[in-house]
Amino acid sequence: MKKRGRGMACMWYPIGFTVAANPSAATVKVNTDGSATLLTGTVETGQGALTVLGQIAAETLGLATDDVHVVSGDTDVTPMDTGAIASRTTYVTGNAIVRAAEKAREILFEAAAPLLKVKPDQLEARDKRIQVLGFPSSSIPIGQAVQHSESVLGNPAIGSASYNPPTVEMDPETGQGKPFNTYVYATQIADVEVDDETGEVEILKIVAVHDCGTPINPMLVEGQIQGGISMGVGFALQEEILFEEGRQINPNLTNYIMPTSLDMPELEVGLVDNYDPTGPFGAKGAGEPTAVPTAAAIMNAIHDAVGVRITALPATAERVLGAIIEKQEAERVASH
Amino acid sequence: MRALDYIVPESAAAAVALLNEHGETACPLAGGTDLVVDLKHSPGNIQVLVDVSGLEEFHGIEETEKGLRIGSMVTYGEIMENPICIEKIPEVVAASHTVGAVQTRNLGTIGGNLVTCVPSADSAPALMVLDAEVTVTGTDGDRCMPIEDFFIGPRKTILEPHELLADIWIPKKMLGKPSSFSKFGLRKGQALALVNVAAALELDKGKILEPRIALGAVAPTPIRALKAESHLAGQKPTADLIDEAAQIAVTETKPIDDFRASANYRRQLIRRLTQRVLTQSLEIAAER
Amino acid sequence: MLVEINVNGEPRSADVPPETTLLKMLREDMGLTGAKLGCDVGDCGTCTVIVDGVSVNSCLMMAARANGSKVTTIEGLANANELHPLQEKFEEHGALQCGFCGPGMLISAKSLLDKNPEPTVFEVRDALAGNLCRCTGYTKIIEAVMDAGREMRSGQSGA
Amino acid sequence: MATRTKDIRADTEELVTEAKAPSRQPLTVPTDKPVAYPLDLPEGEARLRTPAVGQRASRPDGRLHGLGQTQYIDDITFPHMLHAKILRSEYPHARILSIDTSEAEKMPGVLATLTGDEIPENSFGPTFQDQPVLAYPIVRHRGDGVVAVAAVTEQQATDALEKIKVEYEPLPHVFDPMEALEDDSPKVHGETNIYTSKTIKKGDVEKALKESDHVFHRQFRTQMVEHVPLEPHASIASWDGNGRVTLWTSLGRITLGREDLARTLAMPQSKIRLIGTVVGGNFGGKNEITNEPILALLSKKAGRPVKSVFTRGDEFISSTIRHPFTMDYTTGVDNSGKILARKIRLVLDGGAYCSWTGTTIGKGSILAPGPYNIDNILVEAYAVYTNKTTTGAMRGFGAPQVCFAYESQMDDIADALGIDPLEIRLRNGFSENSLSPTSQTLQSVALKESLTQAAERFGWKEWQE
Repeated sequence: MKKRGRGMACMWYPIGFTVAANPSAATVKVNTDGSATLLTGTVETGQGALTVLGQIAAETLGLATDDVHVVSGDTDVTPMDTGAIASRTTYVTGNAIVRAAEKAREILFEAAAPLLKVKPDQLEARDKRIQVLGFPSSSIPIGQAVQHSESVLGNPAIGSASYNPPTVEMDPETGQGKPFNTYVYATQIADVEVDDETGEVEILKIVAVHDCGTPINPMLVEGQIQGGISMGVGFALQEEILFEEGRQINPNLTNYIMPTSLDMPELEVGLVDNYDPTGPFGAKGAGEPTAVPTAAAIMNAIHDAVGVRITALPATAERVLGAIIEKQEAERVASH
Repeated sequence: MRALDYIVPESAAAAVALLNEHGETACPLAGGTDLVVDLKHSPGNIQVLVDVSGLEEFHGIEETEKGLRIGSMVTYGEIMENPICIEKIPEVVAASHTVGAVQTRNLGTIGGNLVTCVPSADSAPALMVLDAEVTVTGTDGDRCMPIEDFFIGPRKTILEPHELLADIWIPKKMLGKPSSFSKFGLRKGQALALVNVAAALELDKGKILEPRIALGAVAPTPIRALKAESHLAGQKPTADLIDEAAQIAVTETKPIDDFRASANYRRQLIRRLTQRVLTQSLEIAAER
Repeated sequence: MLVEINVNGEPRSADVPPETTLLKMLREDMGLTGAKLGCDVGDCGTCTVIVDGVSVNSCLMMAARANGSKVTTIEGLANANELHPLQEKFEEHGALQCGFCGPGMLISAKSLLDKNPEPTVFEVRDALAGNLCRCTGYTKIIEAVMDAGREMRSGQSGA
Repeated sequence: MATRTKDIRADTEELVTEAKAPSRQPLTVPTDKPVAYPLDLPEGEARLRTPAVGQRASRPDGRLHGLGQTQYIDDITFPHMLHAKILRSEYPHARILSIDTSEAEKMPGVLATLTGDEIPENSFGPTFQDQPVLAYPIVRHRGDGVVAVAAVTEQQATDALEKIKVEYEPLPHVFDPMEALEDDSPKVHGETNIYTSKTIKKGDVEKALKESDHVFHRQFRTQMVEHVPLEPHASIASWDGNGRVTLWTSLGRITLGREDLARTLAMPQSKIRLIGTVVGGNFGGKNEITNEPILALLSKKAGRPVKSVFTRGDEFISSTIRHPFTMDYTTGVDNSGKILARKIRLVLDGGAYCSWTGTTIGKGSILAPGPYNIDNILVEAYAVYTNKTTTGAMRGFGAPQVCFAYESQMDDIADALGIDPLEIRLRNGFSENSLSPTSQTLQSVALKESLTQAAERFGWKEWQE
């Protein structure tokens, strides 16, 4: 018979390396037509990092996403970056980009201030213009400011900067310290059906609500969450590298079982409204944490459905059925 | 992939002649979903591929006086879309649907699946409960046999090196017979069967008539559960009777312990799946 | 041996060793690198192309067997002026992340919509089960296919 | 090809046609004609809007993915490029006595071979440099590369591997991490298998456990998991006349990758260029060098560009995978379900080399008590070497493992005390300015918001009723 169950799990997860320095550097150049180029040493590994980083540069310069071209991943061209690891790109590289773009913007404010007859600190970059704070009608296009700065003042609009999250060494005896600058939080809830005759677990739905600070690009954050959950589903129910005398016996995609489109449930994703003042425009990160609570939520849902606690992953149908039978036996013994 | 020769014969007779000539070094190529993988990783002594996939003699699905003929080179995709198959042999269609994924079903042929003869072949149990027969063609002409007799062991059939599986016949009286197929794998998509089971039966005045149960992945070859069948024959169907039959079926199997599942777990699955296909077949029969 | 195919509407030919797979011929002899090699044994689906109207794993199909066939690869979906509705919707939904599964996924989706213009979500999942993706959880991919189906049915697009 | 074309065809002339639809007419369309592709399409509206932050902007690389135009490593070729394959260890733990590559070098198409003793600095690793580029003289798991071959075609390189003779002296091995902890277990490196440990200590856990109304104990275990990037690890190495080497690589962190390369090749960083292409899936598995130094050296020897793409098998056995954890959780609570103490022991199966274990044990230990206010904590974590596949960085660095344990136990506690799982989490969960297990004051904490929003979206309360 199929038994329904629901389970939740929440989690916390840090951004960046554990104490160790993990800096990023960035260079932002603004062109005379008001478009811009961002140089970053990170690599696009699928998350949409380059799109997010471009959006951060654009935001700082008052531009649209499409105005910023992102150049990445060439040690001859792009500045130092610790890389696509530890959910750090939006936060650490993003913070470096904000600082680099601010330097370029400062040059533009210096150039625009006399033209708009105000002081540089009375200016803002917005809607592709440099404008007087609170007086959008008093403004010039960004391209004009670049042009003026470059060809009249001889000062091209370019900025480079770096960022490393501040941490405090952990005490070697007690581990006390500040290993990370910030953390994200999340909850996932799973709705499952367990066949108590075969042990098969079908996940009907997973609701996932994550904190990533400000979502720089909500669509890409959703994509991270949905993908992380699929990795969590595999970890929970299917995936395991098996060994025989130190030799892997299933090193192929026929026998290493990972989720297909038929194995993934309906997903509902939500983002909490949060703002981290230490992140770029309040952002933290979203990559890894998405895969963290899924397995726990599913195991709690299995427990809710059939009353067994799975203590070793993956919860294959065989393992779940074994636990169900063990429980039935125990109950039988107890009732005698 | 190692160097090979590739020959496209014009006829079944030409293919047989080629196979005869090259003996063990030649191998007929059907869909290739198993063979091409083997050629990449364990080519053995194969030096010549004889591509029989396009031979007209081995294609087509027709209903005749004798029954339903499925050419050995018919793909799973073709079976799934064929109106005669959908109407007359729905559990073969259902079994076809569980093979690999769309891409493999479009390449893989029903004949290839039977000739590869892995114990978990999904089409085998579904065909066995319909008393399917196969025709084999070779240098000495054609021979015909019940499908059970075609399998010898894991990856081993009665085919001589010069022989080819030509077609599969389902007797007329078995067409449209109430039947059901069930497969249990380690996931929903692209699953290999831990156990697959098919059943077919009829109800005559409330009693079970000519029951058939066939199981895959539970023994060196796909098997019929004959004792379980005879336990059901002529009986009034009850839940207890079905469970008894399912438990008898378990005793007729020899499942293995491997990294996919233990023999013990496979036995539990055999019982549950057998119960389920029998129950479903009875429901279908009762509706008639 | 000489293999002649019509690929994306163009007659092409290549002289390849007989043991060449269709995938290898497309990628190495015809410069069509859209179809990928992800597992080389038909599990991952990154090599999916359409041969004579049906989707296949081109890593499992011998090039010689495709001789005389009509082949559609990912490079054949768009033209110089517009994207295929599936490509448009995949882009709009952010359906692909690392993108390696993309060409195979889109070809499988096209093959589905060609046969079944109004699929259910389950039918979409079933049609894509031979295309593994590790990035997306398939969610946005499925949404994009459903959306592209709607667009194609409403005839807003030329494809 | 000519050598093996026997007279099969002549013998069976009447019976065969060479192809289904032979057509020998010259083709009218040149075969190198490029396929049409869109050049000038409107951008998605969200890309054009300000402010940029918060927009559901489409990705420029997304369109290229959909068109099949993204160039991954395997889509890049160079004239005269060779292909490399790697022979891996036959033993989980052994000493290499001899390697004979002479037969392999005579094979058709083979232009270079490489063994570990030819690598200038044959070690790498983000924390400890305990991993060889090609193992020599000790192999420590079956995924260790021993000899690399570069040949004109992949098949020639594969065939050449079979001609290599390696003589091994098997050494005692250990596979089980708990066994590896024992003093008398075979040692993978040096004197002990415990190569890193971590302690997090706050308050007095033993006292608090004694004072608890209820104490829960359970052991949880997790398995080895592979990243399964759809694109296997791949790189190409090519030198120029100035002695500068360029590597196109699927590595996710090129700056530090260049440092590793400079070190292993004993070359200045200024002479090395790494180009990171679009990575076809990383998830932590492409965060350190694998075959890049091998290709650089093979390319130098052969004087031609060399490409290597891992087979799916290589991907499983030689790249890193997720650490299995064995986790003992003891938690004391009061009658209201408030957690008073949590004592945790973690044992990480590190496989044959350290890789990213330092980060994994760090994050795993810090996160292990869960996002809960707990005054008394003791976490003791050990990472041990075993003669199995190297475990390294994978999405979450130990967090999915410990979350499985701490959240399973939260439900055990809730169940035993008759408290709703949502309620027990809200009662104990972090809020703004909570103190972490390392006594860090936490800010921008949104745990409870995530719990309540998830519960609301799911209809949790309705289900509980």
